[in-house]
Amino acid sequence: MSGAAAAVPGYGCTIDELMVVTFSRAMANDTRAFNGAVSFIPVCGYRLARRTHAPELVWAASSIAVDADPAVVGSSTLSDELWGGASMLANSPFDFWTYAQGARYNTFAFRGAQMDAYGNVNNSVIGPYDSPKVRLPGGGGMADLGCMIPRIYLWSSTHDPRTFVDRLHFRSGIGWGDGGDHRASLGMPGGPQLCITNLCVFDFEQESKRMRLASLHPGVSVDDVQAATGFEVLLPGDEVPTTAQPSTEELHILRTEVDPTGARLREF
Amino acid sequence: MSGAAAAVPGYGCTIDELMVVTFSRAMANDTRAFNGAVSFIPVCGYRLARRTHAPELVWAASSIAVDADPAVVGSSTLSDELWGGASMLANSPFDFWTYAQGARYNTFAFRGAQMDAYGNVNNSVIGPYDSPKVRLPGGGGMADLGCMIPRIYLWSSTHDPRTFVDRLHFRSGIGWGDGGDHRASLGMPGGPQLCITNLCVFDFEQESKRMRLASLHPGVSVDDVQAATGFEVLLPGDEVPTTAQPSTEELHILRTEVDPTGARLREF
Amino acid sequence: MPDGATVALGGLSMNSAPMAFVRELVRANKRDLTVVAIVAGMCVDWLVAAGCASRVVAGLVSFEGFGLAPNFRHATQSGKVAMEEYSEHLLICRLQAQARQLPFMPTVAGLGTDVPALHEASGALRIETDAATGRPYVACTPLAVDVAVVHVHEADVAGNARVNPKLIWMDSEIVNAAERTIVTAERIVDTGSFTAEPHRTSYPRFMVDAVCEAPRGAYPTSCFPEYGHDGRFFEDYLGACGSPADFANFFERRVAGPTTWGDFLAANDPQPVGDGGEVGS
Amino acid sequence: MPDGATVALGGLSMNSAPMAFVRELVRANKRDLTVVAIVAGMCVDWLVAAGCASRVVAGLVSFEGFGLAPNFRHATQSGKVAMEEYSEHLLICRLQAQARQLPFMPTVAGLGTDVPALHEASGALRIETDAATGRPYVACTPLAVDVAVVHVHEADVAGNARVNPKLIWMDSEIVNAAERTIVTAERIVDTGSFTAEPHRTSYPRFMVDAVCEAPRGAYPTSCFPEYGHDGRFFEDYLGACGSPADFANFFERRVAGPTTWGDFLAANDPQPVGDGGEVGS
Repeated sequence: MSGAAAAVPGYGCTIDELMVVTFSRAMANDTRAFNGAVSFIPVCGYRLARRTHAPELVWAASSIAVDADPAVVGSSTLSDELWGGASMLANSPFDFWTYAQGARYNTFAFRGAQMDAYGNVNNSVIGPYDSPKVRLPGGGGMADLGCMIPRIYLWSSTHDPRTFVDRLHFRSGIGWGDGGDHRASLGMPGGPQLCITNLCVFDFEQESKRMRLASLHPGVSVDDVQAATGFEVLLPGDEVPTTAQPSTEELHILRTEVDPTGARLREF
Repeated sequence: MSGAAAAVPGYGCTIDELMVVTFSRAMANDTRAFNGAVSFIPVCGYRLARRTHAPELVWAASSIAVDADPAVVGSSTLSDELWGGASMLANSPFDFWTYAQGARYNTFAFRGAQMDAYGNVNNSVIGPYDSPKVRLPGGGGMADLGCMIPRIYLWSSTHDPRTFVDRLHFRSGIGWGDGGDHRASLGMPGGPQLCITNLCVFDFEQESKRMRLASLHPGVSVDDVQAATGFEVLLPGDEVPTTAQPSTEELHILRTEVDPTGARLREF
Repeated sequence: MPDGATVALGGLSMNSAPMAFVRELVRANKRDLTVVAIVAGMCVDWLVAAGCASRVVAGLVSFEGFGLAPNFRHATQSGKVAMEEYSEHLLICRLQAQARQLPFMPTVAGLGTDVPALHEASGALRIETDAATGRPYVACTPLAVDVAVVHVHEADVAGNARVNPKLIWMDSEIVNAAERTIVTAERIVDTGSFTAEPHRTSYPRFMVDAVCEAPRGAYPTSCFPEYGHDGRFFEDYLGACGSPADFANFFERRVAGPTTWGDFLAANDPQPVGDGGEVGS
Repeated sequence: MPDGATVALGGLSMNSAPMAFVRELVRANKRDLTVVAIVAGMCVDWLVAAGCASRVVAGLVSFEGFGLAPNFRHATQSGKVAMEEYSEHLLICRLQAQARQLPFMPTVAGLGTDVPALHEASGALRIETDAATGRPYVACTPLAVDVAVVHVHEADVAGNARVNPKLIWMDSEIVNAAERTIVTAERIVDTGSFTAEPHRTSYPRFMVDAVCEAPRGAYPTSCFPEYGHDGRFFEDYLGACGSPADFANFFERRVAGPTTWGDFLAANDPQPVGDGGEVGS
């Protein structure tokens, strides 16, 4: 089921590794995170962050297994395969959903089959809702957790115009909503922080809350990103930096401890 | 802390025993009950019923310990002393309150420092609410469970005009409310079935939902009951029967298995 | 379980679905079922494949990293089966409103998304504004469920039931909401097993209406901590979807055809019990 | 814990109250505390006796069969301490609304009683009518809690905490609602104790801000299954209430005076640990 990821020119690593390390570096020490289905990049990112700069980071595997430290990442990120070493197996309706509603967990990452400039996501249908071209799985907890969790991260291993669209066919989960103060006006905390793709890293422009290019992966140009993106990509005032290089130590820990079997490649 | 209860003339038992047996006989085999604090008569009644005519009866000791069968009844009916032999220790906020709200438990018994003709109870204050003569413990779960549970039973070991009053100083828990269809109009299931006292048994007249004399304990007259009751006691069309005599078997089981240490006398 | 019933299935995604019971629904050729499954996969796909389900009420249906649930996908795309889509928490809240006999359960889940509008016409969800604070919320109305089916590790004949080592997924929400509950159990045990460790009981006997023994009854989903999901089954299942004839053959041979549950397991040759996660059990 | 704080105490009636911590509040001479306790007894009476509490937010305060809580009774009758009275479930719903960041939690609890009207002026409770069904409900608004204090059996230094054999009372509701949580524990254990049995953890480290070791820390209330409540203490306490001087003497000698928790236990000579209920542990 696993694919292969391209090498990152000059960085001595592949694109999956660059994405995991970039995600990891965005995690502060006070991160309290959990993960849903098919979330290999974030899962590896949390695990790497805890082994490097964020030792206090909380990660609840599958939203259940607090402080889990499994030997390997398996074929599903929503299963007991990830629960080894946990200090608590939380109950879903009472523990997890209470902690989520109370923002005791402060970090969640999601990806959608479609994502728009405001970090909203669609995982429900491609095409008209009532007669869809593709019936996708459904948003699961996206519509819930997007509303409840203050620090939202997005990622995609398929940065192309089918994924990054100007208008979602359905909004399964909210990011910054309609932009500006829309999200805050609904009483929701925080909002999307970054979107990490196989081409670049976006942050969100402070006023409009639209995706803005924060860094380009080596070998990728602004034009490449714009061509792969169905909405107009905002640029920072200064020159766009290159995504920072993973350290030898980060790559070593990722390859030998965090994900020795390369489960993260299931996203490629 | 225990008192003594009077003998019942001609019945070969004391009044606490008559009350427990009468309570027990009111319990059908499909009873699913639990108990709160200082509820020795109902606790003994559930235990006796299960050992006689209602083997399938469910009783959750302290609302926690489902199907408990402790060797003795201790000094508190809201403590782990009662939990021996249980098949489940339920969690209070998630298990118990969900079962109560869904009327999965169908039977609850309460007593108040004051009770009125409609089976409403006061356990909050004697006197004006803001400057009470006596600050009572508070209603605890009465205001909740009175609304949720369809089969409500009341009891009192102190049948006197201070307890059975025309007007409560505060309504801590609802029985039939203002009477008539008031309770049903609030969307609540069932309502009070019986009130078992040290003098008599009341049921509730079908239209008005006021207490009506159902039976007199031996040696007690209608006038005795009226004199001990602060509201007008309704009488049945026919002559008031005498409360049925406990069987030798019931008394034996009560004395030797259900409550061998006489914890029920703490209510006297 | 009459045709047309609303049946809620336990488990979550690749985990702990009552597959043995679902297979019996397939074999009994049930029709017009409304299937409630908060986060589901194979259990829904079997019922859709066999034509048992006319409506799916769910937050998510997929095979996760293995792919989309193929029969669910095609039947909902063609309109043959209706998808009543919620988010996970909106569905939980509807079940909780039912269980607690409340007019609705409030939540902020779903605000700012397109999900609540799907249920405006039916009135199942309403966006309202709190009178005191002006804050918006979604009022989730009760969802009636005829029968819940959940898989557990141990049950006694009275209906006491236990999930090992702990009730983790959202099965309690469907049990609490349902009119009746059917439990399938890896093992039938004596009641003494429950009185010995009463704090571990997941459902008391009065919440359970029927118990069926079904060893490895969650296969091919997992039953933590005793066995994991069988990825090979998921791959074979998806691999057979190339043509309707191939799939019909696969479904008959590997799912619906075997007479007993034991025959079914033999046809699928699961790995020995004990190959699942071995965490904290 | 500043003077004037809102502190919620765990336990229920005669069971599992964080008495060692409450005694420290007494000894620290805290003032003007608002004490939230769903169903309570001795813990509230100590804080009232010592003049620490100015307001009690509760569903019930008593010593059960032993009698009324004497200091609570007299202080609330005289108006010295305010009683903000709820029912048990109305208070739980206010805590749940806070924990879940909802504008309110609905319940039918309290309808038809005099309890909701006590809170009409403050707006803490509102009787409302469901738009779709016309059914009345009580909207329970969030109750902010500064600090929750709960007693557990085992905790590690990171804050993971476990109640044996299972979290039973409503402590989780105050922990989930509180800004900060302090745990007192019978024993401090290694984190390995939690990773060995992660399904038994009651609170994860991120919900707990401080941990204090307090062996027999619930005395004179119970700590199931390790020890029962000490009825003799309750009787002695009530017996000393004949005169203010007698009580002051008793309270100094048996409660507030002993310097350490060990001194306190020695002054009260509890029965050996293990005399409590021995059920299912």
